[in-house]
Amino acid sequence: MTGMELFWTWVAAFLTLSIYSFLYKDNPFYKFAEHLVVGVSVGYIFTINWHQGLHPYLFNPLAASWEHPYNLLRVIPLILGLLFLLRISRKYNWLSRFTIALVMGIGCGTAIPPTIETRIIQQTKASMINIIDQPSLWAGFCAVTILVGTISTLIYFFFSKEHKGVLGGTARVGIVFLMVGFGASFGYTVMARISLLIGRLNFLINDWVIGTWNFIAG
Amino acid sequence: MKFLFFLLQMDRRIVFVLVALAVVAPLIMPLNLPIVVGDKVRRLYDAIDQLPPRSRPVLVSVDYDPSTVPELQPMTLAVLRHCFSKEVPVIVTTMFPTGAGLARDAMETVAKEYPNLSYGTDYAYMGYKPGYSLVILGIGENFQATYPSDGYGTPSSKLPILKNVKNYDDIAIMVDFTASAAYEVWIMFAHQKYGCKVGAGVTAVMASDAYPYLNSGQLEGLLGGLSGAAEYEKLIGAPGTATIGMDAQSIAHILIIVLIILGNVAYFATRRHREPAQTATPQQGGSA
Amino acid sequence: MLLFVLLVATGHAQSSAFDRPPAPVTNVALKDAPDDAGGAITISWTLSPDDAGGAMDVIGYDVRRSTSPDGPFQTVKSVPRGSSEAADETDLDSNVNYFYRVVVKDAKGEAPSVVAGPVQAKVPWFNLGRLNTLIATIIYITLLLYFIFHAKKGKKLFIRRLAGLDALDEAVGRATEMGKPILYVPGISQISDVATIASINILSGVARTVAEYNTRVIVPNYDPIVMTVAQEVVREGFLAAGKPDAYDEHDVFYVTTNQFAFVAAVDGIMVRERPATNLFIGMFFAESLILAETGASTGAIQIAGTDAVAQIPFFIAACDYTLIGEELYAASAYLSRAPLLLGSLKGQDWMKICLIGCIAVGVVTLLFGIESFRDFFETPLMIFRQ
Amino acid sequence: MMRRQVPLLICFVAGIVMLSQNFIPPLTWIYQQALEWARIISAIALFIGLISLVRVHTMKLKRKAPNYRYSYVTLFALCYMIIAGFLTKYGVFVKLHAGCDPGSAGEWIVTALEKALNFQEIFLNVQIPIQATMFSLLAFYIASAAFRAFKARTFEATLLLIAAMIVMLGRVPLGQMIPGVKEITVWILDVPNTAAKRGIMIGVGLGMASTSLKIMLGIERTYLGMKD
Repeated sequence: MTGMELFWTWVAAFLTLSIYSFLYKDNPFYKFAEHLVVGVSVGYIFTINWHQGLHPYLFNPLAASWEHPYNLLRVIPLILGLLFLLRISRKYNWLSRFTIALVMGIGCGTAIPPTIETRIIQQTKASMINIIDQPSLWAGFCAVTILVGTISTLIYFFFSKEHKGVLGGTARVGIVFLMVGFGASFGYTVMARISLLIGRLNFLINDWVIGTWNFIAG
Repeated sequence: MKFLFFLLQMDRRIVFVLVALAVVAPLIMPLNLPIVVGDKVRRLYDAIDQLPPRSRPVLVSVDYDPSTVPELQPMTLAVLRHCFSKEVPVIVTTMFPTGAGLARDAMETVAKEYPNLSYGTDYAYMGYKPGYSLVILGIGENFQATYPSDGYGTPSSKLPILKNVKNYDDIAIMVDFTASAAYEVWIMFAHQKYGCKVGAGVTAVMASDAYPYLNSGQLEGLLGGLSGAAEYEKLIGAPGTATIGMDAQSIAHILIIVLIILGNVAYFATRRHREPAQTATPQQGGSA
Repeated sequence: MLLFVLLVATGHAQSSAFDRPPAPVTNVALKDAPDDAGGAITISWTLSPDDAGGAMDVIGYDVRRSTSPDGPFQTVKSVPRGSSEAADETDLDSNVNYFYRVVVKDAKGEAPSVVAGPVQAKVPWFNLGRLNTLIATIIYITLLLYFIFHAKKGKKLFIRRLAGLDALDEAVGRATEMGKPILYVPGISQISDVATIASINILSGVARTVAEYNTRVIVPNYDPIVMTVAQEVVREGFLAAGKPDAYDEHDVFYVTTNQFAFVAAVDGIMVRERPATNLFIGMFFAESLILAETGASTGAIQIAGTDAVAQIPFFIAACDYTLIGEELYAASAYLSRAPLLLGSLKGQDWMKICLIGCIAVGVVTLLFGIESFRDFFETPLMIFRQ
Repeated sequence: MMRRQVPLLICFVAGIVMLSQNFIPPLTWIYQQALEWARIISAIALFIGLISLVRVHTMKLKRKAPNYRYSYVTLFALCYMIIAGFLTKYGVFVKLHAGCDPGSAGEWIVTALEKALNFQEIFLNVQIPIQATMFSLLAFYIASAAFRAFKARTFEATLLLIAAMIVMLGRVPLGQMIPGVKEITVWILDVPNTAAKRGIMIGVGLGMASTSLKIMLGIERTYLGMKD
């Protein structure tokens, strides 16, 4: 480890501990780290955005539009982007609506078919199982349980009818499935979160403490 | 009774200290608890294990950033080690700009352990290409046009491993490691559109979301979180960081379970001794 | 060793096969790839006898293409041994005649097949592979439109209780009493994410209530476009409540487009401004629990709503009320009670009935061994191919 | 008219075109084009974010709001990263290098300056560790949330906490030593969990598609700041 690397390791360790200090309570170290990371992240995003967004997708193609007149189409998003910037003007800020409307139209129109395909059709298809032709009685039971669970969960999401009678009963079965599912997700997630802590502790112990020790010792 | 009331109103900072202790202790004193391999991990292992040496390459995409390294890097390393030990060619890519360094690190770490294999013939690193789903689609159309050069700047045409790689037809299986919905994009395009086999290694949180894809056959196999990585390490017989981490996991999980049980004991034992107003914390609304 | 096994297995008589080029492939068939965006031709053939059995020394096949039956032919695709199909997708123009030959290769040489063709790559005007999606889309849109127009006629429509939204007024009222602001986080995603739009719709309802109660609403943003829209919506809310001057543009602001830097800042707002009510509505990722636990520690009433399946359990654990999945999309209708929106909810419910019906039919037909109904949901083309 | 009808019309037309290109292969180029447009627009939109951030913090400084001193940190970090980013990423130094004689004092200064800016180092050693540490706070919060909220108050709450406890046990080697726990965990994850997720997914899909349609049709228009 060079002296410079050691310096940066200390910076990272200091900031790591500053964030952890928030667990005790809000304090100047946390406030400093928080304000620092906001500034650094926006600055970084801005640079990357310019370098990897505006340059390759706007400036370079427009500069080359002499050879590729087709690229001139990109003047349209440029204008729309500039209209969007009129947000800051009190008088003309309504012009930014054109841009927002276009972005929304593109987003919504593009979203509908894939949403229907992957979230609705695929999952509906996956629910169609042959409940008799299963390797074992147990597998058959599981298949039926999934079927009942999917349908009752779907019924829980009925909005236009009051949840009473058969509908209410089925919706309640749906809630049972939802709760078990949520509990399972929660329990399942604990491991991932502990892993993150292990990762940070590994950094503090190996890179910072042992690293510094090794640097001083030799 | 006093203890129970204390438990009920315990400052959450005490919980924080307990969690920290539970994680640090096993890191210093490993317990070496046994590991049981699950079916989902074994499916991915089998899919790779059955490939003959010098088969069509495996495509590994490192689609995560440093924040999820603790969970995802061990599994990336385990899968790479598996491929390298079987002499199955590997192509490493990333769809995340921040994944580029991680992908290269992982590949170079494993490559050092197998000096008999050479870069360009047995493995290659393609680097980061912006465009995300467009890149994933691009590979399906023409691999070399999507990646004219590798991550070190060498023209792809000079890499023997890529000679026969035109598109997904020439990929034995692709394995995506991610903490985002990237694996869904791979399923949607590489699998649905081009019929490539897709396996995934995801963070433990994502894993339960991925189950429907596994059950519907859209995923070949699935590694979930650190335990998935530890299981894979066991399958290939090379215990690593994931195996050590699992000890800390065991203690931390038991701690949380004990806390929940204590909390409930205190809640029910003190119920009669509390004013009703005290229990009237806002409840989850009717439905939940 | 391997060579030896091969020799034993194939017998001495064929060992001479190693010295000659492989036997060519037969039955080359060409087809315009059907379910695509055009520009692809599928070439299939019967394996070379030396690949399927025989000398077993085939390396692979080259597919070569030309615009004339006499050549010159150029390799457009190479596939490994054992493959009997390939798709050519390289720079095909529509309405041009193409000719193909498949060349089998081994270490000693190669053997071309007879020329097949002509074939044209047509760009179909409709992607048959998405027929099922199209049908489902049409059915769904029709249902929605039917009920929306039905609602327009003024029929009173019912909507079931959504506890989280009933609590909204109370939560805003509490903030007013305590003289503290309300925090509204519209998720961390772009405006094109439908969950964000649903959140914006809820924000517009919240903003009006907030304005009526003379309370402050703080809206930190992850995305600049979402911020712009949120500003517009909040200002409109204050305008509608007749208090345009009470609106402070600096309360709806941009923080950063970085997940955890954003969370660090919002955590800071929660412990310093101490909002009485926190609303987390929209698309959330891992940060959900960081926000909700910090909020819980400040004693705020918290209402969350998201369609991110993985995050719902954490909101349920740490918040007082949670809108689960589709409830998030019903919220806009619930808050505004606008008949058109309520009508679309009814359409959604009818689509659910249709889907449950489909599942039932699928399960029953499978019991009788009929798979085509289910398969239609997977690849509608199966029906045409049969 | 211009302010209200035209944006709604733009949204409708864009929506219909994007919807239909999904089924009509000859139109897929529109999709590619639209993706690029959206990318360009959001790249330009970042300027608005930047302006907002700077405004908020200069405002705090002006008003001497509580903790206003920390705004200096944000503004300084922001300016530094933008300037350093442009200098390092834009080959300004490469040009300077070319202008200096090799081995001259000028080149030495240029090299030193480039190094001293530490653009990438700041990203790697400031932003990344803070991000990772914020993320890891979840290890503590998931424990405190479980301890605080998982009380068997109602039937549903009991189901939630029992499922959570079993899965927690079944996830770690220590818990898996209890016979049956691993099997039950796998069952819970594979059967009721899959069913619930599938139900939610279908519901969400319906909600998303319906909301998208309502926006295209202009029924849902609050996002334009319009209420009817």
